[in-house]
Amino acid sequence: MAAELPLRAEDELQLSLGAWEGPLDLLLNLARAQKVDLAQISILQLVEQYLEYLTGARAFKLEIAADYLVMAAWLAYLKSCLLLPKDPQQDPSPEELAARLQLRLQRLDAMREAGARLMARDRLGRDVFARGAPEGLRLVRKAAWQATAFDLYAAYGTVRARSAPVVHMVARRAVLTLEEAIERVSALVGARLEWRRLESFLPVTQDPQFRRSALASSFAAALELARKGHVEVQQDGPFAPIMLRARAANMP
Amino acid sequence: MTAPFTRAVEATLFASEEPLTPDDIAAHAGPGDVRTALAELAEHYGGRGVELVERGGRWHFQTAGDLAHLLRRTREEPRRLSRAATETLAIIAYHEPVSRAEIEAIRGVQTAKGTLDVLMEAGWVRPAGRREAPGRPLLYATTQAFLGHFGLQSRRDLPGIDDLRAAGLLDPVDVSLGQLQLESGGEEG
Amino acid sequence: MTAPFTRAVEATLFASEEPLTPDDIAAHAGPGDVRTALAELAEHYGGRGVELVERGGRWHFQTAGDLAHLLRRTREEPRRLSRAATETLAIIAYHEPVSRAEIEAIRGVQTAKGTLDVLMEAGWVRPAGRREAPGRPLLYATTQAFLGHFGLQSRRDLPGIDDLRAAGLLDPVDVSLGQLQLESGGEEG
Repeated sequence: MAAELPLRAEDELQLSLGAWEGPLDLLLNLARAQKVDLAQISILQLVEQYLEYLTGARAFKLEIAADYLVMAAWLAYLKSCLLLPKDPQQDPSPEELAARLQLRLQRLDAMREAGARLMARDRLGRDVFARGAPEGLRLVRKAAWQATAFDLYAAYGTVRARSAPVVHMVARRAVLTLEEAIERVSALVGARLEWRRLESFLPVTQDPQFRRSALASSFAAALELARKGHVEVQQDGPFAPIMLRARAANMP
Repeated sequence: MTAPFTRAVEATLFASEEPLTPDDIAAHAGPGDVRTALAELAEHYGGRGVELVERGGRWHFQTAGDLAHLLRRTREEPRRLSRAATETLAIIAYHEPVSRAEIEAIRGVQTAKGTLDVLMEAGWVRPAGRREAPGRPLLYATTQAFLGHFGLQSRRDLPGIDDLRAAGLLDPVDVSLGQLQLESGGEEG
Repeated sequence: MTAPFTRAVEATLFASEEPLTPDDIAAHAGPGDVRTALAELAEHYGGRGVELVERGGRWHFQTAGDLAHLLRRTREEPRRLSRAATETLAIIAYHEPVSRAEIEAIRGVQTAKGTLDVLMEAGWVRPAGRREAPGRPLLYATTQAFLGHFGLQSRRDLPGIDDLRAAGLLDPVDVSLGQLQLESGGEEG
């Protein structure tokens, strides 16, 4: 947007829109040109100046960005409202709108001023300096390991238990395997031709778990021996005793 | 004779690469009354070529401001901020936490992409959560390093902040009103 | 009240990134008697937490020598020993001196390198020479600090060790087909 144009020396403000950061910036600079406190500026005069400025810019065939024209239209509207007889219905009133514009200009001006004051302070690294070659501080985090005596012994017990598992397995589980049952039933039934109850083939035990296991494997053994033709199995009805005897044809 | 603990605090602050909180100091200097030691040191260094200052709850030594003319010539000028960035920084500092829309409402122009980036890269501005309002806009605030760089003990030290607040110039900005009345689609210059 | 020139010398030395000769100092601090200012500063800082020192004709500030330990502080953070580390420690305690391969054979799992490091960092385990066997494996044993931490007068106090041995639980464990066997000779050492 910046334009190199032959400007008349008496121009107070350069007719270069590129110099402004938008319409509000231009307005603020025009307001400052009134050389009074921003709270005292004449909004009407400001509107005049803005519109004149844009007209001047147009006369130099400058391209004028849309936002400058929008502002111009709004200001022209504000101006007409301020000059016309008051309409009590209008909300917000033209005076209220003018006051808001004034406040906005004051706000921007205040922040511009504040920025300049900040930049002018004694700044670290430009005006004041921290130590050039600090030794530096180090905070080393060190783990304070914690374990109790109980943890230690429990861990050792765990290790030992893990490394000697076989011993426990055999001692704990009371089971008559199928192979053992086949051998036992086969030996006991021998060549007897009279019927005997399955339970009579079981080993004597006080352990109910082992007895259950022995009963199950002996029953399976009886079925297996019957399949091979070594024994005969008979049951008179559901839940009746299971009877077992050697098969006659099998006799030597 | 300086008290052993005060010496320890002095040495810790001298050796540190960064401003330290009293807790940081205690972690190195050991048990003692850090506050009292700091006050003692600040007084001792008052008027010397080096002084002890507090910046946002952190303490550090720095050269006295009135000696800037002697020291400045050896250093290259730190980053020069554009007018847009300077204004944006001031708006954030005086209004924080503040949204981008609020910054734009005050400045009357859209904020160019790089402006906030430059301030964050310098370590002076940080995102500070979101406002619980429609759109949940991201908010910006200044940092510890901002206070340190500009020599401010806290935000209360911002030049003229009390007067500006009293004049109502730091009141919350009505973003919607601003856009309605002074619509500006313009780019930043 | 410190003389203005002395202040300037003080600030120059403080801000400098390297030790400065009197000529360097004069170039910054302006006209004045650098020697006198240096002597004044050296005396002023004597006995403080910071001192002005000369090394080969160059001057600089440094933290007082007797406070150097403050610059590096260790902070202890309690941390619970992992299960793997506790098991390893127990095995070393009951079987020492013991090699890593033997520890692994007893535990039934590989021992991470870090596990032994942790135990040594804790000060409970130390290297205890090498076994005169193929590969000369490094041996580990417990320390005095181990006994102290776990409230033991000696390793004889480890509870149940005799019962465990009687039950055959402390018998040597085969390592790769029984070629390596745990030594029990040094056990009560």
